[in-house]
Parts: sequence; structure tokens; C-alpha cells
Amino acid sequence: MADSGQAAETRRSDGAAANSEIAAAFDDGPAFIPYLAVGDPSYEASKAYVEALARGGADVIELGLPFSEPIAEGPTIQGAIVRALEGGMTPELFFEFVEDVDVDVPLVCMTYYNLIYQYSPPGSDERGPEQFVARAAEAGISGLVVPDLPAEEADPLRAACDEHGLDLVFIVAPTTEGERLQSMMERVSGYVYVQARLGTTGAKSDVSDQTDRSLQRLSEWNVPKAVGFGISSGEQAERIVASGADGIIVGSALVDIVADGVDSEWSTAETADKLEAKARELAEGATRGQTEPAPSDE
Amino acid sequence: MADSGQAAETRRSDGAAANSEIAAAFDDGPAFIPYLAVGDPSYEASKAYVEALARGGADVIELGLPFSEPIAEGPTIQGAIVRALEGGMTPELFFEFVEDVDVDVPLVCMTYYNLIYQYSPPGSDERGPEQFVARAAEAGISGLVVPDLPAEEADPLRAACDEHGLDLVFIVAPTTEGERLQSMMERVSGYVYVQARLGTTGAKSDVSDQTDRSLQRLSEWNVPKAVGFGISSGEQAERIVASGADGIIVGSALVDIVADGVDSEWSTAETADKLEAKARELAEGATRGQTEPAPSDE
Amino acid sequence: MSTDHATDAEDSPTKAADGKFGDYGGQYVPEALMPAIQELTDAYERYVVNNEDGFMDEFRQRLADFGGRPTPLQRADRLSERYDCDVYLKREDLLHGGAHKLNNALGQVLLAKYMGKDRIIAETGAGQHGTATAMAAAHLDMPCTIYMGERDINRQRPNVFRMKLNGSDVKPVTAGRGTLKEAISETMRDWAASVETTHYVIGSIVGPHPFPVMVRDFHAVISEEMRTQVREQTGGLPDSVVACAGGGSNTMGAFAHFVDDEDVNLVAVEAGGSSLAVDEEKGVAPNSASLSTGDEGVLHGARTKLLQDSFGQIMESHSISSGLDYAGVGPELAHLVDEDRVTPVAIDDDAALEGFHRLSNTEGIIPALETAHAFGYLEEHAEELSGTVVVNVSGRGDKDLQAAIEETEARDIPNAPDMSMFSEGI
Amino acid sequence: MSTDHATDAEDSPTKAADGKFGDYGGQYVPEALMPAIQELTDAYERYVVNNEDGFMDEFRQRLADFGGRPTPLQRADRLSERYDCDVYLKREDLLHGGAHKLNNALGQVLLAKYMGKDRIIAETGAGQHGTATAMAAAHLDMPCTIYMGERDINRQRPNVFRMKLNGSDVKPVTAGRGTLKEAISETMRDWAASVETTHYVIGSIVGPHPFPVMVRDFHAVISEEMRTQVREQTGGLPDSVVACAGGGSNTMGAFAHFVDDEDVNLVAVEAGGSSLAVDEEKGVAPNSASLSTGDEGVLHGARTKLLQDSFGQIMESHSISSGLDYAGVGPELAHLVDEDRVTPVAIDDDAALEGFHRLSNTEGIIPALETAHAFGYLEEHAEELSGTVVVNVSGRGDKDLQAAIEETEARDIPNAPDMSMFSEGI
Ligand SMILES: Cc1ncc(COP(=O)(O)O)c(C=O)c1O
Ligand SMILES: Cc1ncc(COP(=O)(O)O)c(C=O)c1O
Repeated sequence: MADSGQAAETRRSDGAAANSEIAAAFDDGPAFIPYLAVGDPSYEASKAYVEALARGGADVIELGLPFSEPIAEGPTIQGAIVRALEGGMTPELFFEFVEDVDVDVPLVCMTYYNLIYQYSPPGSDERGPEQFVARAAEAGISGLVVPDLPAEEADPLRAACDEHGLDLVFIVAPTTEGERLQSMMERVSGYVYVQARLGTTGAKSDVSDQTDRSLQRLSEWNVPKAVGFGISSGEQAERIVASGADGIIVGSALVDIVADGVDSEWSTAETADKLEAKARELAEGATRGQTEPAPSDE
Repeated sequence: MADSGQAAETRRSDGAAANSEIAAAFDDGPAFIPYLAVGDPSYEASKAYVEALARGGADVIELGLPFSEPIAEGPTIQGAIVRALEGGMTPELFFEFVEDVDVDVPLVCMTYYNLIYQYSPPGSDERGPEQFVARAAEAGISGLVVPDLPAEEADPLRAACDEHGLDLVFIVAPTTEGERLQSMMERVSGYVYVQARLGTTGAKSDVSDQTDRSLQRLSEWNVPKAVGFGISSGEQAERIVASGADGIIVGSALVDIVADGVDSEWSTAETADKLEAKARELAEGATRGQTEPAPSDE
Repeated sequence: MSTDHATDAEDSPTKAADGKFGDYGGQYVPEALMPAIQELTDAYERYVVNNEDGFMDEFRQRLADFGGRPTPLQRADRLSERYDCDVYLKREDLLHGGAHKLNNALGQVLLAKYMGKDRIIAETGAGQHGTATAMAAAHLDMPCTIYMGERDINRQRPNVFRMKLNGSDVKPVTAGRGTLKEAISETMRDWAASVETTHYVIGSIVGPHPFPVMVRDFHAVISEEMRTQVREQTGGLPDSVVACAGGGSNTMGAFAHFVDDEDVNLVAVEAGGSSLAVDEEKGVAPNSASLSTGDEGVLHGARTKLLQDSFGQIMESHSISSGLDYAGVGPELAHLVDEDRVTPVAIDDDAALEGFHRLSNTEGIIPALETAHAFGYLEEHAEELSGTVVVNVSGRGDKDLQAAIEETEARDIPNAPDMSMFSEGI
Repeated sequence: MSTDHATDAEDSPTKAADGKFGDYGGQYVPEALMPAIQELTDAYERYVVNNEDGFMDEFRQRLADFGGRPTPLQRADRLSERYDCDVYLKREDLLHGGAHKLNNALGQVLLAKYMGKDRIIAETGAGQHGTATAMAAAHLDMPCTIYMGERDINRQRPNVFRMKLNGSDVKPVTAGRGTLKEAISETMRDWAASVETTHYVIGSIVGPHPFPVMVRDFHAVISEEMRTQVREQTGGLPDSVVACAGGGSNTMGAFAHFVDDEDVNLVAVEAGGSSLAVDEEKGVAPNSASLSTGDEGVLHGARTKLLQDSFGQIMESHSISSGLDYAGVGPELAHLVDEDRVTPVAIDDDAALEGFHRLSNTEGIIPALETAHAFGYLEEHAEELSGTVVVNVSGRGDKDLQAAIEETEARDIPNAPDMSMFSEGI
């Protein structure tokens, strides 16, 4: 796992990463940021899968801590979450997983606010963001993404993240504009998650040109821009990086492979191999994108 | 069949019979008046049954011309009507039956007003009571009972009956009182049908003491009083005649035998024998009643 | 828009106190029932006509509080556009129980209380009148027995359950075909045996006098409200009032206060079934169009127009809507048709289903299949419509969902939704 | 009888315009939806709060004409006698569609029109909100898609058919258990992809601000009428107002105009299900009593009281009435309970069924199983009742006949009718 010692060193200022590892991940060319739900379809299998993503070239990995009502997810990731919950995944097991998994890239926890709000460490009666972030930091988490937590409601979690040196990543949607965009710019840290198009997560074969517009709106932001929602191929990754993204986030296209593995009863190793190959395709696509000129229609 | 020539001779005055045969039936001791639905369960069988009733001692026979909505009948006679209609009985066939049946007692047609109202003789376009009564008289019917025709609506039918020498029998219910009783007394002819108790037709094992009260109310009427509704045994017949009735009317107890015959697949002759025996029991009961003193509680 | 010449709206519905409408009406009942209907006539005159002991006041108050009156008169914007006239809906479907039936049931059960009766009986076909009577009986704490044909019981189990929930006893009638006709006969039989303690709550403007006038008067609140509402909303009287007609109670309820306004067209929409021609072989009329095709006769206590064969036997009628499936019709309506005051129109099963889907998907109101005939009329006679057309929405369609599925599936109805998931029923 | 100290009835329901009720409420939604709910908040303030362009006038007119408002406040004579107090029934069961749900659905669909949206989406559990939305959408000519769990679709086929009849598209949700929770999540997903053209008509006083205040304001007409009616009929304010609570929309509708009258007891009756204890093994709460037993948390966009396990995963809830079967509750109601202004009471399945049969057979009104919980409360807490007790009859029970049969058969309910002929269902 990533060494959490360093993470505690707080150096956050608006737009900059609070967590040195996340900052570092963007230093060296475009970041490829894959997502998987932890525990899908089992603890052991998902450990193998996350490790395969690292081998495939991940710069940061988003680990989903499954919540029973994932309102921002499309059917693919929802399916992953259902499998993980049925497999017995809990927040405590999630943190054990983070401690256990053998990768050396920064790990970002993606979950819904109620699990944070309700979290209490084993043996404790206290609940809430402070407890959650302390335990996350201890386990080696470098940042958080909480899709149902708008900036306006985020102050307690922000404070805890600041204290423990974690980044709190916000999502900017195609519909985010004006004042609202401004206030997010002031609050974001680590990287900004640029939602490529309206809707929920899910692999799409086209890449929206809303992406270009979004990146343009954020061009003055002093923070890496990672684009997600619907990216499923190396070519898309390339095109998006070429449009100016600092990173790409890919979830559903990878979860689709896990789901296929479950349906087709592939061995864990087989699925892991396919994940690694897909990761490589995406990482390479992203790298290619950086060296190409931006598309002319901009 | 009864000779219809005599019937045409009109000698009606309030309370007296318009039809000499009906008048004659009451001259000679209490009259036993059985009822059967014509065509139940077939034309031929019911002919045999009606003839059996005559042999068993009937003084007048009420022949039911079946109507599809017999609202004054209980389930027993309703069943007979359904069987007769299913067997194809029609008004015209009914009149043929009257011409055909071999009995020498007066025949009274019991039916509902719509069949009279709608009647038109074969080949004619004219409809209504006048047509119906003319045909009935021609066939040899001596009187009519129409349970759903109140005295107030009876004028056209009364006129036709008067013209053709038929009696129009009215039913007096236990609830008929006061002015209404008076107006019926003024209209009735042939005999008055004294309804023994409230409700519809149907054999009962007790005989209501409403009968006694009804007979008392009618004691001044200048017309034979025939009691019906629920009489099923010779003893009941006896008791009712002893109470002052001039006749008894029995339907359901006889129809029950026809129904049993249908259910048990008796031969027509077998059913006819049982009907004849029952008729005899009832006729003899009535005769006994006349010779006994009236019950002391009167 | 018709001009509005004054009528005494309060008096209009109480005509024919002698029980005759021309030659129609009367009291063709067994003698045993005559005293009961005379007692009822007397009670009708005292309480209903003359409001003795404040009967009508209590009735109206209970109709408001328990029943939900007044019901709205709603302009149907989308239908108005479709038919290029002003369509208004009189929303009897919003009355407690889901149909106009409660007006009458509540009136009669209350009257029975005033008369000192301690038991209620009623017949029911589809179960609409039965459920209305059961509700009224529970509300007024009266023991109640409902007669219902066995076949109807099996077709209308939800309504049977509703009656039982309301504490009524439902007695199956096995005679004949086990439908409404037999249930009426059976209820008359019970009444003949129990007249002294029992009131028979008849379900439409049929039966012997005083039922036709009494039931009409209880329903006349429909047109009384309509008249006021349509004046408020349009400034005048309607050009037409349209209502479906089985026995004709919602019909006369909707017409009563307009009968004297000769400029208001009154359209009674009957069930044309599958055909107006009689199936001579089976002795069946595949319709219930007694106003359009029936002959004069006597049924269930009254002289009226009937579906009957040449001998005078009552024919089996047919309609997709069980509430219109009756071989007779109220004598007052028969008379108004003979007088050319009411126009009878027969709408067949297919057109009724089109009307059903039309109202459902353009106005968000699912009508009873009975009511749907009135909307089938709008659809089929659109070119005749003009000015203000008020349709009486006699009931809601919740009771008819299963039937609507079966009947829609069996036909090619252009405006029906995709029914594929319902081919097995609901 | 409480004394009536003046409140500004018009202002009272529009509190919490900032979206917070104490710590509850808020806008916990994906960023993609934030602009939409900000736009909605703006529209809410302009049209609903400030009646811009006469929005509220049109809303109220349509509620009257299309919906059938005002609904009556009826004294329940027989229940009053039974419980030795004055029981009044607010008859939302008479609203078009058979439940209070239309108040909100019509308000939101109309608002969507004012906002220039051209498509409506909604979730539904039992189908009551879905049918209300489908009716409103047909009435206002708005294309409409309803998300419904596949399992609920199979349990509530008549309601699915009603929505289709009204022209709505019903989309099955196969995720998870295929019930309400999943349908809400799925609708939010559609919305996240279509916010620019589409309005999400949420079904109760739940979800992110401004939904809880907006839905409450649309339903507040219930207590506005109640207040006037109870004054007219009794001369004062009620001693108690009783309403069942699932999400709590009929509840807040019935309470809104009484919140400032501290002497009026407000009783929110939750579904106690089969037990208030959690089944730890299955991770299931065999009840839906989030006010009585839930913990604070965040669900479907708002912070409120929830049924959740120790990790914060939302638990499956249970109730015989699918409309109360929800793990959350409106944030305003949660806050009023914390403030001791509203008393939560849990009524279990058995008592709810007793309440169902009680109202059916003594008053002639068959309530929805949701509503039946309020009558279970009267039955179980009769000794606490005094003075004027107003019960909100949130809906009628026609939709629940099959469930009532099954649940009654499975228990020994003393006041149920003989059910023998229904053991096979209806
Ligand atoms: C909704 C509805 N409309 C109409 C009818 C027909 O009855 P009538 O013609 O007496 O109004 C019925 C009868 O059940 C009905 O339920
Ligand atoms: C009749 C009825 N009452 C109550 C409810 C519960 O909803 P709420 O608590 O929002 O009023 C429902 C929901 O479907 C319902 O149909």
C-alpha cells in the first residue's frame, strides 16, 4: 500500500493538493485514474484486480466503498456495489483492504456521505467525518470523492481532511456554471473531477464534446483536471488528454470486465489479466494524447 | 278440454263469477285448485301431469304460462318456469295445450302482464289484452290470474274478460287492508285468491295464522275464497277449509314432485302417479275440512 | 349558447307524482307489495317532496360531508380543442364510492330510517349500486342484505369484498343466468316477505312508482349543481347535456333541471353492444339499447321500453359495461324519448372503448365503461357538437380495469396504449 | 377545545426557505443536479411562494375543478360514539385518484410547465404517486415517464395499467430489490442526464431542498381547509390532528397550518410493521418507523431520520402498506419530532388492519392501508383521545383489497368480516 506517513504532511492551499502523493501523480504526464468497487465480487478478487490496475499503469486508484443507495452511479457500477455488499463489504473491511492491498500509487476513497456521517471506529461511540477521515488517513487513503456531498454541506468533512492531510475532490458537472463554479474553485483540492457529460457513470462509445467546453471553462483553474464519465477506450483517453485534460478517470469500462468475469465464471487471474490489459490501453492512450496537438475544432 | 261455448255467456256482477264453470266448481263443496307450469319439463309430460291432477280430484286447474321474470314466484315455481321456457313453451303452444289437454274442469291461466300486453295471435299485427283474452276464451280458458297486475292497472284486461266471459281473479295479500281491500272487493270475480302469508309462492310445513285473520277480513265478501301460498299437505288443506276457506290453491308442493321427477329421472307415468296421489291427499283434506268444526281459537 | 329562460328548478324534478309518464310507469307489482309501495309513496311525498322533518336538508348535508358534494364541473381543455367546442365534465366520478350511485343509495337508506324501517335490501349487477348501498348502510348503521347473481359475484369479486367490508351480507342468486335481472327478481321476493320491516333500495330510475321519481329526485342534485356551475362558468345554459343510460339514473339526474329548457339538447347514450340487430336464434339482443330499439312492455313493476322477443319474453341484453347491461330503462326516460325531448343514441362496444381511452389519455380521468359510452358519443358524433357540451362523468373506471384489458385486447382500438404486458390480465 | 390564537395561515407553510429544518434537510445531491435544484428553488420562490404569474391561483383552480377540492370535513358519528370524543374525517380519499397525492403531483407538473420544462419523470412505489403524476401529466399534456421497481410492478399491476391508460411510460427498475428505494435512485439518475428539459416530480416531502418545502406547500391546502372547516363546525380549533406518516406528505399537509398552534396535538402515525426491533441477522427493520426508531443520516438528498444499520447502510423497511414502506422520512417532520411539536406513534400491522376494518364497517369508508394506521391509532389509544380529533383520511382502499384479504387471512382480526369466500383472493 501507499505509505501514509507522508500524506499527513499538510500543504493544502486552494487548488493545490493537500496530499503530496496525489500531487505527485500528476507531475509526471497525464494521470490515469481507474475505479473499482472494493469487494466486487469478493475481497480477495478485488485485491487482485486493484493490483492488476496498478500493474497496468494506474497513477491514482479510486476505490469505491459501497453504499446501498448509490444515486450517482449508473447500472454498471450499481451492479458492482450490489455484488460487493452481498459479499459482505463494510467500511471496516474496506480500510483493512486499503492496508492490505499491494500497490504503490495514491488511493482515493469514493463513497456516499451517509457512510462517512455514520462511521464510528471499532470500539468507539463517536461517529462522523472526523472519525472517518482519521481512520482513512491511518489506513493510507490520500483523498476522498463524495458524489452526494455538495460543496455547501462539506465544511465538516473539509476540516477533517485538512487536519489529516487528505484531498477532498469535487466533481464539476457540465451544468456547473457562474457563481457556483467559482465557489467550487475555491474549495477543490487534489484534482477536480470533470464530469464529461450529464447523467450518471457508465461506459459510452462516444465522448461528449461537452468535455471540451468543460475543460475550457476550467482553463484558469490552478488544479489538475481529471475527466471522467463514459471513457472506455484508449482512443477516447487520447482524445480527452489532447483536449487539455490532466488525467482521465475510468470506472464503468473496468467494472464491465469484472461483471463479465462474474457472468462467464472466469478465474480471478483471467479477469485480472483483462483488467491489466484494459488499464494499459487506457494509460497508453492518455500518454499518446499528451504528445498530440489538440483537435482543430477548438 | 272444457267446453268453451258456455264460458262466453256473460253473467258477471261484482263478486260473482263471470264464468259459469268456475262458479260451478265452488258449488259442490270446497274447491281444490292445483297449479302447474305448462311445458314443465315438456309439453307431453305436463299434459300427463295436468290430466293426473284432474283424476286426483281437481275442481279448477291453474295453468302457468311461463314468463321470463316471474317476480311473484318463489324458487320452486321459478324453477318450473325456467324448465318450461327451456323446453320451448310459448303463448301459442300454451293455447294449443289448453285445447289439447283432456280434462273436464275449468282452467285458469296464471301469467304475468307483459305476455298479455305483447300477445298477438298468429298472423295478426294487433297486440294486447283483447287479443289475448279472445284467444284464451277460444282455447277454453275460464279465468285469469295475473300476479303483477294490480287492480288499478287492470281495466283494459277486465273489459276484455267481461266481453269474453272470463273471470279475472285477484290476489288479496295479508297486507291488503282498508280502502284497498274495498276496491278489490268491487273488482274481483270468479274467486278471490287469498294469499296465506307474506312472501312468494313455496311449500311450507306450517300454515300461517295470518290465513285465519285474512279469511275473517273477507268474511263479508260475496265471492268464494280460495287460499294459497305454502299449502303442502292434506292436513293443512283440512285446517284451512275448516277455517272458512271455500277452496285451496296448491302449486309449489306439486311442482316439487315434478322437479323431483326431473332430478331422479322418473318416467312421466311415475311422476304423474305421484301427482295424482298428492292431489287426492289434498282434495280429501279439503273435503274433510268442510265437515269439521272451525278451530276454537276463532 | 342557449338563452336561459327561467324555470323553477326546485319544482321541475317532482313531476309525475301520480307515477305515470304518458303511458309509462305505474305500479305493476304483486299485491303483497302494494301496501309497501303506497307507504313508500306517502313517505316520498312527505319527506322528499315536502322536506318534512328536514329530511332533504339532512340528505343534502350528508351528501356534502359524507359524499363529497358538490362535485366539480370541469372544463376539459384538451377534449374541447379536439372537438372544437366547449366540453365540460360533471365529475360524479369523484363522489364517494366512485359513481353517482351514492346520491340515490344515501337518499333511500336515510328515507328508510325516517320511515322507521330497520333493514335494507338491494340488488346489484356489477356491484356499483350494491357498494353504494353498503356504504350508506354502514354510515347510517342499518343492517343490509345485497342480492347479486352468482355469475356477477364471480365477475365482480372486488365489489363483493367492498360490500362485505362495509358490513353488508351479500346473497348469491343462482336462478337463471345469475345476473342483474335475476337479482332484481330475488330482491323483490325478499321484499314481498319482509315489507313490514324492510326497505328495498332500488338501483336506478326503474321499478314501480314511486321509485322512478324518487330515484330521479335524489340524483337531480347533479343537474341542479350543473345548472349553477355552467352558468357561473359560461354565463348561460349548455347547448347539450350528454349522459350514458342503463336504467337511466345518472341520465335523469343530469337532465332533470334542464327538461323545461327546450333549447338544451339532452342526449341519452345507450350501449349499442356489438350490434343493434337481435340474434333471433339465441333470443339475445347483443346490445342494451332499449330506448333506440326496445318495445313497450312491463318489467319489474313498470311499463316502459324493453328488449323483448315477439312473445313478450325479456331478452338477454349485452354490453361491455355491466352497469348498462339491462333490458329495460326508466319509464320517464322512455317517455321523454317518445316526446322527442331526449335524443337516444346507441354507441357500440368499440366506440365506447375508444371513448374510454380518449378520456384516460387526454384528460387524466379513467372513466367507468358505462360512462365511456358518453365519450364514445363525442368521438363518433364530433361534427354534431357545438357550443357548450356538458358530459356527465357518471363514474370512475377503477372497477373496470380487468374488463378494459380484455376488451381492448380483443379489438383493434386505435388510441389504446401498448397492452402487451397485460395480456395475462392484472 | 383549544383556544384559537391567531396565526397567519398563509405564511405558516413557507418556512425553511433555506432548506434546513434544524440540522435536517439540505441538498445532498450529485453536482450535476445542483443547477437543477437551484433553478427549481428559484421557481419555487417565484411561483409558489410569491404567486408570480398567478401560479398559485391557477393551481388552486385546477385542484378545485380537476381534483375536487375542497374535500369535506365529515363528523364520524359512529366512531365519535365509540371513542367518546368528536372524531372528524378530512376526506382526502375523495380527491381525484383516491389519495392526497394529487395535490403535490398537480402542483409540480404545473410548475414544470411554468418553468418551460417539456418532460416529467417520477418514481413510484405502490403506484399512488405514479398514478397521480400520470393523471396530472395527461391533464396538462406533459410527456411523462414513471420509474417503478420490477417487484412493485408485479405487486401493483392495476396501478401500472392506470398509468399507462393515462399515457405515461412506465419503466421497470430491476436493480436491487426492485422497490421504491431503487426507483428513486433510478429517477435521480434519469434526472442527472436530463435536467435541462425534465422536471422530477418527487412523491413526498423528502429529497433535497426545495422538494420538502415545496411538496409541503402543495399539500398544505389540506390543513388550510381543515382549519376553516373545523372552526365552522365546532367553533374552535381541534385538540388533535392525526395523520399517517410514510415520507410524511399527507402528514405535513395536515399539520402545516396548525404548527404554530401549540395547543393542537399533532400525531404522526408510523408503520410499526411486525416489530419495532431490528432483525440484525437479515439487516432488515420489520417496520417503517423512522421517526420513532431511526437515526440521523443522509438519504436521497436530505439529512433526516433513517432506518440504517450501524455502518450507515440503509435498511430494508417493512409495512403492510406499501405507501409507508420507506426507510426515511421528511426532514421537516423529523425536526418537528425532535422539537417535541409532533408526537410520533408506531402502529403495528395488526392494529392497522383493525383500523382498516373499523372504518370500513362502522363508517362506510374503506381506507387505504396507509391511512388505516391512523385509525389503528384511534383504536389502540382511545383512552388518550378527547375533544375534537381530526383524522386525515389520506386515501381510499380500493387499491388494497387484495392485500387486505391476504393480510387479514394471515391474522386473527376481531372485527373483520367472514372472509371465507375470498381465501383464493379476488
Ligand atoms: C358509473 C355508472 N354509470 C352508469 C350506470 C348506469 O346506471 P344508470 O343508467 O341508472 O345511471 C352505472 C350502473 O352501474 C354505473 O356504475
Ligand atoms: C393513501 C396514502 N397515504 C399515505 C401515504 C404515505 O405517503 P406520505 O407519508 O408522503 O403521505 C401514501 C403513499 O403512497 C398513500 O398512498
